[in-house]
Amino acid sequence: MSEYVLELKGITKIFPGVKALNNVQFQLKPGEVHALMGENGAGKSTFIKVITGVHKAEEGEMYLLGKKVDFRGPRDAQQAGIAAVYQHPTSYPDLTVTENIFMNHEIKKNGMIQWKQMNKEAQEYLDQLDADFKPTVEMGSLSVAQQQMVEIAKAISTHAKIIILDEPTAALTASESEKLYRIVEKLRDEGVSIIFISHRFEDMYRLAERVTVFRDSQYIGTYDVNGITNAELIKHMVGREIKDLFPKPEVRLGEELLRIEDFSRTGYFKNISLKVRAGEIIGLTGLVGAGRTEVMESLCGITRPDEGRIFLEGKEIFIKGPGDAMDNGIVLLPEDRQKTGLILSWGLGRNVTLPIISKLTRKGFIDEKAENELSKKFLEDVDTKAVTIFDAASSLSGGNQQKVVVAKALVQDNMKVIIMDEPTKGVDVGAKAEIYQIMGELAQKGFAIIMISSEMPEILGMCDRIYVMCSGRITGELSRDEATQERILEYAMEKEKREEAAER
Amino acid sequence: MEKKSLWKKITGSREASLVIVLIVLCALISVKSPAFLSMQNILEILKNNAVIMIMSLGMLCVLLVGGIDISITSTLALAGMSIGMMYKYSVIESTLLGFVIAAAMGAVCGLVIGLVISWGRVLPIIATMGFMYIYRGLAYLVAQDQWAGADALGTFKDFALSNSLGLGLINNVIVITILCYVIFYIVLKWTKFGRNIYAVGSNEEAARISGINVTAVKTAVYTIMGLLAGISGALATSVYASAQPNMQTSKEMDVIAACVIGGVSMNGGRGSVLGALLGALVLSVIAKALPLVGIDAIAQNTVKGVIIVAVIILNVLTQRMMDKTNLEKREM
Amino acid sequence: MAGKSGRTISAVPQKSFMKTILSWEGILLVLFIGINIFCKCISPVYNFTNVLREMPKYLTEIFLLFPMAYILLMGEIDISVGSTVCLSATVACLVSNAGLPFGIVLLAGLATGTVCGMINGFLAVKFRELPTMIITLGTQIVFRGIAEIALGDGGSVSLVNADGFRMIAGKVGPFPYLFFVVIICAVIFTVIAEKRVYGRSLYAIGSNSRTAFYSGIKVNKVLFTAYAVLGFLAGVSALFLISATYGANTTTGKGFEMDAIAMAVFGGISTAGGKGKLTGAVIAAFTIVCLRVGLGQINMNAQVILIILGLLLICSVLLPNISSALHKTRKKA
Amino acid sequence: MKKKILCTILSAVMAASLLAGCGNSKEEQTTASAVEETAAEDQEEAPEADAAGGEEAEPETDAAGGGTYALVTKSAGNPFNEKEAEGFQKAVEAIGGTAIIQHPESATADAQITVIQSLISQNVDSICIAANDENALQAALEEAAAAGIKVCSVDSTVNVASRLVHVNQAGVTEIGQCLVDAVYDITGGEGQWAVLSATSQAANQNAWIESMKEIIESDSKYAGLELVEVAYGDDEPQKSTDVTQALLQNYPDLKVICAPTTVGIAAAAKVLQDQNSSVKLTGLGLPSEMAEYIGDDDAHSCPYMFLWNPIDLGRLGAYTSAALVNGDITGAAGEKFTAGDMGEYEIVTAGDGGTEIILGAPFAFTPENIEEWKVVY
Repeated sequence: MSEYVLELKGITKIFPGVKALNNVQFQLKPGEVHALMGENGAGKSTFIKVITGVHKAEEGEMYLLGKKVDFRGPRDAQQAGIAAVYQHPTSYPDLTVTENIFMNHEIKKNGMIQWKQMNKEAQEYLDQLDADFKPTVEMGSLSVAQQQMVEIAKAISTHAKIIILDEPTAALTASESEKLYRIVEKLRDEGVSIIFISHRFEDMYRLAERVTVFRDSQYIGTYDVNGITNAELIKHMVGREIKDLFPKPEVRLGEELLRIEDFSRTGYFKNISLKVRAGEIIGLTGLVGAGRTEVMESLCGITRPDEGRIFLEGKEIFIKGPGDAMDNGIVLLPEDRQKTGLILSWGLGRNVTLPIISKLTRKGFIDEKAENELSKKFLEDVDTKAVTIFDAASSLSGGNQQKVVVAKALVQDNMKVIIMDEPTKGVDVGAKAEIYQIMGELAQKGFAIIMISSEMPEILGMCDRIYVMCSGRITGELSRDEATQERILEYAMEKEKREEAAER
Repeated sequence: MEKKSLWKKITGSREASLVIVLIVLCALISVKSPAFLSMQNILEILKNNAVIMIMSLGMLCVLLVGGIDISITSTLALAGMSIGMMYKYSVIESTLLGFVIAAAMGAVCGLVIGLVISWGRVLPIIATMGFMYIYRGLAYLVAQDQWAGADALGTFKDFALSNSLGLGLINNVIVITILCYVIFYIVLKWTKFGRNIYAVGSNEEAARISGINVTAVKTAVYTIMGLLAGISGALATSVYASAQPNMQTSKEMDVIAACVIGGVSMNGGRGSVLGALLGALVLSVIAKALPLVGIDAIAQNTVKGVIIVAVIILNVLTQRMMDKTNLEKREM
Repeated sequence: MAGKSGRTISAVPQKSFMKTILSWEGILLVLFIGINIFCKCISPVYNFTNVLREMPKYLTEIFLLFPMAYILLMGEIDISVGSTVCLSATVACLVSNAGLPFGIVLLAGLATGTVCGMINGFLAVKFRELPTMIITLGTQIVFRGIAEIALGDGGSVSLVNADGFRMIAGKVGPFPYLFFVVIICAVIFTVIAEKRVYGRSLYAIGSNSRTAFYSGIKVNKVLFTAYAVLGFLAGVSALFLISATYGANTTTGKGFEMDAIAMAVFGGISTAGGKGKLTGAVIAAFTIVCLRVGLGQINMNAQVILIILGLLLICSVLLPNISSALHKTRKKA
Repeated sequence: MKKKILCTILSAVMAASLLAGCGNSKEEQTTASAVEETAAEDQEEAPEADAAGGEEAEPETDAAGGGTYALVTKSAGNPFNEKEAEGFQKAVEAIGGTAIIQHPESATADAQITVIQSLISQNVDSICIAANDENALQAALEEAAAAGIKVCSVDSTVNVASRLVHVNQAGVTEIGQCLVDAVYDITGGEGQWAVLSATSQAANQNAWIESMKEIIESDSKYAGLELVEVAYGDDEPQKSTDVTQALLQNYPDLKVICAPTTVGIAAAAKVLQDQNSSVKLTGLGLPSEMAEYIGDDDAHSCPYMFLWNPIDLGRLGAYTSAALVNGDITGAAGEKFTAGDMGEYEIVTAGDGGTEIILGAPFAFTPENIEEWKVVY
C-alpha cells in the first residue's frame, strides 16, 4: 500500500495556445487536509479538473492508493471516490436540494427514482452539517453559504474518500467560514482526505497540515504549514516580495461629499443613513445577504429605493437610473465582474470606454482613435497585464479583470464617489496589493470611496470608518481606531443575538 | 402539518392558477353554450387537439434543456404524408405498421436536428428554422401534389374512430394521448433520464461536470420531439382521414404557446408535464369555444391572440405579486 | 497613478487584407459573386435588367432585415413583423380608399407600423421576464387578427385610386426607386451599428445586457427604439408592397419575419446576440435574392428552392463550427 | 486558409444540394405518371435548348413553333391544381408548344407575384393564372402585358384590368343554383341549413355564397329554407372539423350543410359520418377525396355533390392561351374559337364587366357515378 491516497506525477495540460499545467506533481496523505495555493491563473482550477476527470491531461500519471488510474470522464472519478466542490457553486437552481445532492447518483429501484428515501437521506446529510433548511426547497432560493453546504452534502453523499474544496470560503463570512472549518475537521476525523484551495491564509492556518504552491502553471513546492512564514509563502506564490499589503496613506479628510438618508427598500434594507467625506475610505461590511450590495445598487440607480434621499456636496440629487448616478459622479464597481462588470467577449479598450462612449463622439460618430488612446492610457495607469487593448476581457485573470473594471471607473472624469463592491473577491495576493495601492492613491486625490467587503483584514487595513449592516439595517458605526474584528462581528450578528435573547 | 403544506403547495403553484383560469373559462363558456361541458364535447376537444397536446410534451422537453423546435409541424407533415402515400399505393396496409413507420421517420428527423444542434453547436432556433423549410419541402416532394384521402387510407382511418384501446369507452386517439402523458410524467419525474433533462436545462456546465453526457441528452430530447411529431403525423392523418403536405402549418407556434402558458420557462430548467397539459388544454378550449359562443369568425384570431397575451402577462404579474409578498414577509 | 511596471499596451488595430477577405463578410462576398456566376450558367435569361426587375418583391423584405438585425444583435427577436406589414398595408389602403390625400395615406401606413412596433417594444420593456419570442408570438396573432377584422368579409381590399402608389413603384432607368431606398437604409443602418453610440449600445446589450445596464446604457430605451424602428420600417415595407399589389389582404406579409431572420443569420448575425455585422447581413440578403431569382428562372419547384435555402442556412452556421472543431483537434494532435 | 476551404465547401454543398434537388424532383416524378415525367423534362430542358440556340434567340421564336405557355396555380400540394395542370400540359403538348407549370411556394398573392416576375424574365408567350387574390396581381400582370405576354385567368379570376379573358369553370349563378337546388332537395323543401366555406376572404366561395343567398331571396319556392350561419374552416382540416362540430352543437335542428370547398367538404363529411349524424352534406368536392362519403343511405353523409372537371378546365385554359397568342381571339365578347377536341367556345361578358369563357355546367357526382370518377380525379 502506498503512502499516499492520491499521487500525481508530471501532469501537463495544454489548452489551445496556453500550457495550463506544466509538469506538476502532487501528493495527498490519507486523512490530511492539504492546502493548494497560488495566484489566479496559476493552474489550480485546471489541476482540480484533471483530478476529477473533467479535463484529460496530455502527459503525466495519476495513482490512486498506489494504483495507476486513467479517468475518461467525471463519472470515473466519482466512482473512484473523488468528489469536488467547485469555486462557483455548480448547482441546479431550479431543482430541489435533494435532487442537487443526488444528481447523477440517484437512488433507484427498477429504474425508478425513490424520492422518499432520497429525501430522507438528504435530510440526514443536512442534519450532519447542522443545516437549517429542508431538502425539498429549491436550490435557487438558498443563500450562497447554504448552497455551499448542499455542495458539501453532495460530496459526502457519494461516500468520497477524497474531497476537493475549491475556494469554499470566498463567499462566506467569518462565522460561516468557522462553521465550514468544523465540518472539514469532522470529515478529516472520519478519515476523508481533503484538498483545500483558498486565497485566505487564515483558512490554511486553521485547517491544513501541508501546503502545495503552484505558480505560473508550475509546481513550486510542498511545505509544512507550521514550518513556513506568511512572507515566505507569499514570496513563493507571487515570485517576489510584497512589503506592505495595506498601503493606507495618510489623507487629510475634506468636506462631506455624499450623504444618504433613510434609504429603504421593501425586503432588502431599511432606514439606511450614511455619509462619506472627500478622501475618506469607508467600509460597509456585514454578513452576506445583510443588504450591503442592495443599498449601494439603489444608490447608483440600478434598483429604485422605496424611500430615501441622496445629497451630493450638500445638494439633494435624484437618481433614476445608472446613467444619472454616473452623471453625478457616483461610480459603482460591481461585485460580479463577469456578469455585471465586464463584457467578456469584448476587447479591453471597448470595455473601458463603455460608460463614457457618448462623450467620445465627433458629430455623433464615435472617434475610435481618441477612444483607443484613452483606454490605452487608463489601462496602463492601472498596470493591466495585457498585450493590446483589443485582447478579449475573458482572456485575463481575475485580478487583471478587476483592474479593467477599475480603469472603467477612472475613465469617468467627473467621478467623485467610487463604490467598490468586494473589489478583491477572487483576486490573488499580488493583484490585491495593487488594487489597495490604487485605492490609496484615489483617496489621496480626494475621491470618496465606499468599499463593501466581507474580508476583515482589508476592512480593518484600509478603511477610515466602518459601517456594519445586519438584516437590512445599519447596526453599528466604528472609526478606524475603534474597529476590531470582534466588535464588527458583534454588530454583524446583532440579529442572531436578538433572536437568542427572544428564545430565552 | 402535512395538510397545511399541501394547501400551500396548491396556492403557491402556477399550475393551480392555470387550473383556476381553465375553470373560469369553462364556466363562462358553458353559461353561453350549455352543451359545452357535455361528455361528448369534452372528448371531442381532446380528440381534435390530441396532436397539439402530444407535441406539447416533446416541446416541454426541448424547452426544458433550453432549446426550441419550430420544425415540428414540418416533421409531422413529412411523416404523415409519407405513410399516407404508402397506404395510397398499398405499400403497407397494417395500421400498426403505419404508426411505427411514422414514428421512426419522425425520430430520424429529430435525430438529425438533435445532432446538428448538440454536436454541430448550431443555435436551436436557427437549426430548426432551416429544417422547417427542409422537411416541409420534402413533404411536398413526397406528396407529388396529391393528397392521401379517405378512400386511399383504407382501414387506417378507422383507428381514430374506434374505441378498441379504450375498452370501448374512450377513443383510441385520446387513449394514446393519455398514455403519452402518463409515460412522460413517469419518465420526467421518476427516471434518471428525466432528471438529467432538468439538470442540463438548469445548469449545463454543472451537468457536464457532474458527468452527465449533455450532448447525448440534448440529442435524445430532439429525437423524442421528432418521434412525437411523427406519431402526431400518423394521428392527424387518421383523425382527419386525409394527409396533405401543408398539414398543420404554423401550428408549432400553438405548441410553444401552450407550453409557455403552462409555465414552462423558455430559458430551460423549469416546467412540468402538468403545466404543458394545462397550457394545451387552455388553448384547445379557446379554439373550441370561440365558434361556440358565437364570436364572429373574422374576430376569432384577435380574441385568441389577446387571450394568449393576457394569460402570459397574468402569469408574470402573479409571479411579481408573489415575489413582493415574500419580500414583505422578510424580517428586518 | 500606478503604472510602475512601465508596461505598455498596444492600441494599434491590426488590419490586413487577408483578414478582411477571410472574415465571414468576405466569404459571403465571394459566395455572392459565385452565386451570380452560377445563376448566369443555369439560366439564359439571368441578366442585370431581369434581376433588377424581379427584385422589388424581395426588397420589401430586405427593409425589415436591418432593424431585425438590430433586434437580433441584442439577443431578442420579433416574429410579428409580417403581421405588422399586413396591418399597416391594410390601414394605408383603407385610408386611401376613404379618399384622403396621398400624404395622409403614407402617414397612416407608417404610423400604424410604428405603433405596432411600439406596442412590442413596450411589452418587451415592461415584461423583461418574458422572452420576446413569446410576446411577439402573441402580437403576431393579434395584429393580423385586427387586419382581418378591418378587412372584413372578403379579406381583401384593393385601391380605388392607385396613382400615388404607381408613382412609388417608378424607376430610374432599370433601377426601381425602392432599390435606392433600400441601399440608403442599408448604409444608414450599417453606419449606425458600426460608428455610432447607438450601435455600440446594441452590441453591449447583446453581449451582456446587465453589464450594459450597470455601465449606464439605457437598455430599455435602446430596446424600445429598435422595436419602434422595426415597426416604422414595416410600415415602409407595407407601402412599397402596396405599390406592387395595389391592395392588401389577410396574407400580406406572411412569412416576412422568417425570411428576414434567415437573411440576418445567413449574414453571420447570431440570434444569441452580440455577434455579427450589418454588412454581412446585407450581402447575405442580396445573395439569397439572386439565388432565388436564378432558381426561379429555371422554374425549379418552389419547395425545392425552400429546401436549398434551409440547407444553406444550416450549413452557414454548421460548417464554421465543424471546421473550428476539426482545427482544434488537429492542433491537439 | 481554413476559411477559404470552408468557403469552397459551402459553395460545393450548395451546388450539390441544388443538383440533388433537381434530381429528386425528376426521380419522383417518374414514379408518378408518364405524363408528368415528360412534363418535367420538358420544363427543365426548355431553357437549356434556348441557351443552345444562341443568346439573341428569344424563346418565342422557338423552333418547335408552339410557343411557351405558362400556368400559375394557386398553390402546391393540392390535387385539384395538379389535375388542372395535367390538363393544361396535355393540351399544350397537343398543339406542339412548351408548357411551364408553376406552383407558388405558398397560397398567397405575394408568392404568385414572384412567379409572374420570373415568367416575364423568361419571356413566355402567355400566362394563365389561378389567382389567390383578385386585385393584388394587377401590377405584376400589367407589367407582363406590357412585355407582350397574353394573360388570362382560370378557375379563380383576376380583375378586369389584369386579364384579357377569364376561363370560368361554370357561371357563378349556375353554381349557386345547383347548390341551392341540392339543399332544397335534401332538406325536402324546408328546414335549417348552414354553409361551411373556406376562408372568409376566398373570392370564389364568397361569390357563390352571395349568389345562393340571392337565389333564395328571389324565389318564394325557397322560403322554407333558413340559412343559419356561414362558417369558415379556413381550408384547414382541424379548423373545419371544429367548426362543423360547433354547427352541430349550436343548431340541433340543422338539416343540411353546404360546403363549397374541397377541404371543408371532406372534413365535414368525415365529422358527419363518424357521428352518424342525421345532418346531410352537399357542396363542391373532389370525387377521389369524397368517394368514401357519397351514398344514399344513412351510413353515408353526402347524397351527392358537384364539381367540374379540373382536367378539362386546364385544357381549356391552355387552348385559350394558345388562341390569344395566335391572335385567333383578343378577349372581346362575342369572339369564338375552337378549343382543340373540346369543340367551339364563345367569349361572353362576365359579371365583373370583363369577359369570360364558361367551361360548362357543374357536374353532379352521385352514388351511381362516383366509382367511375374517383379514379379520374
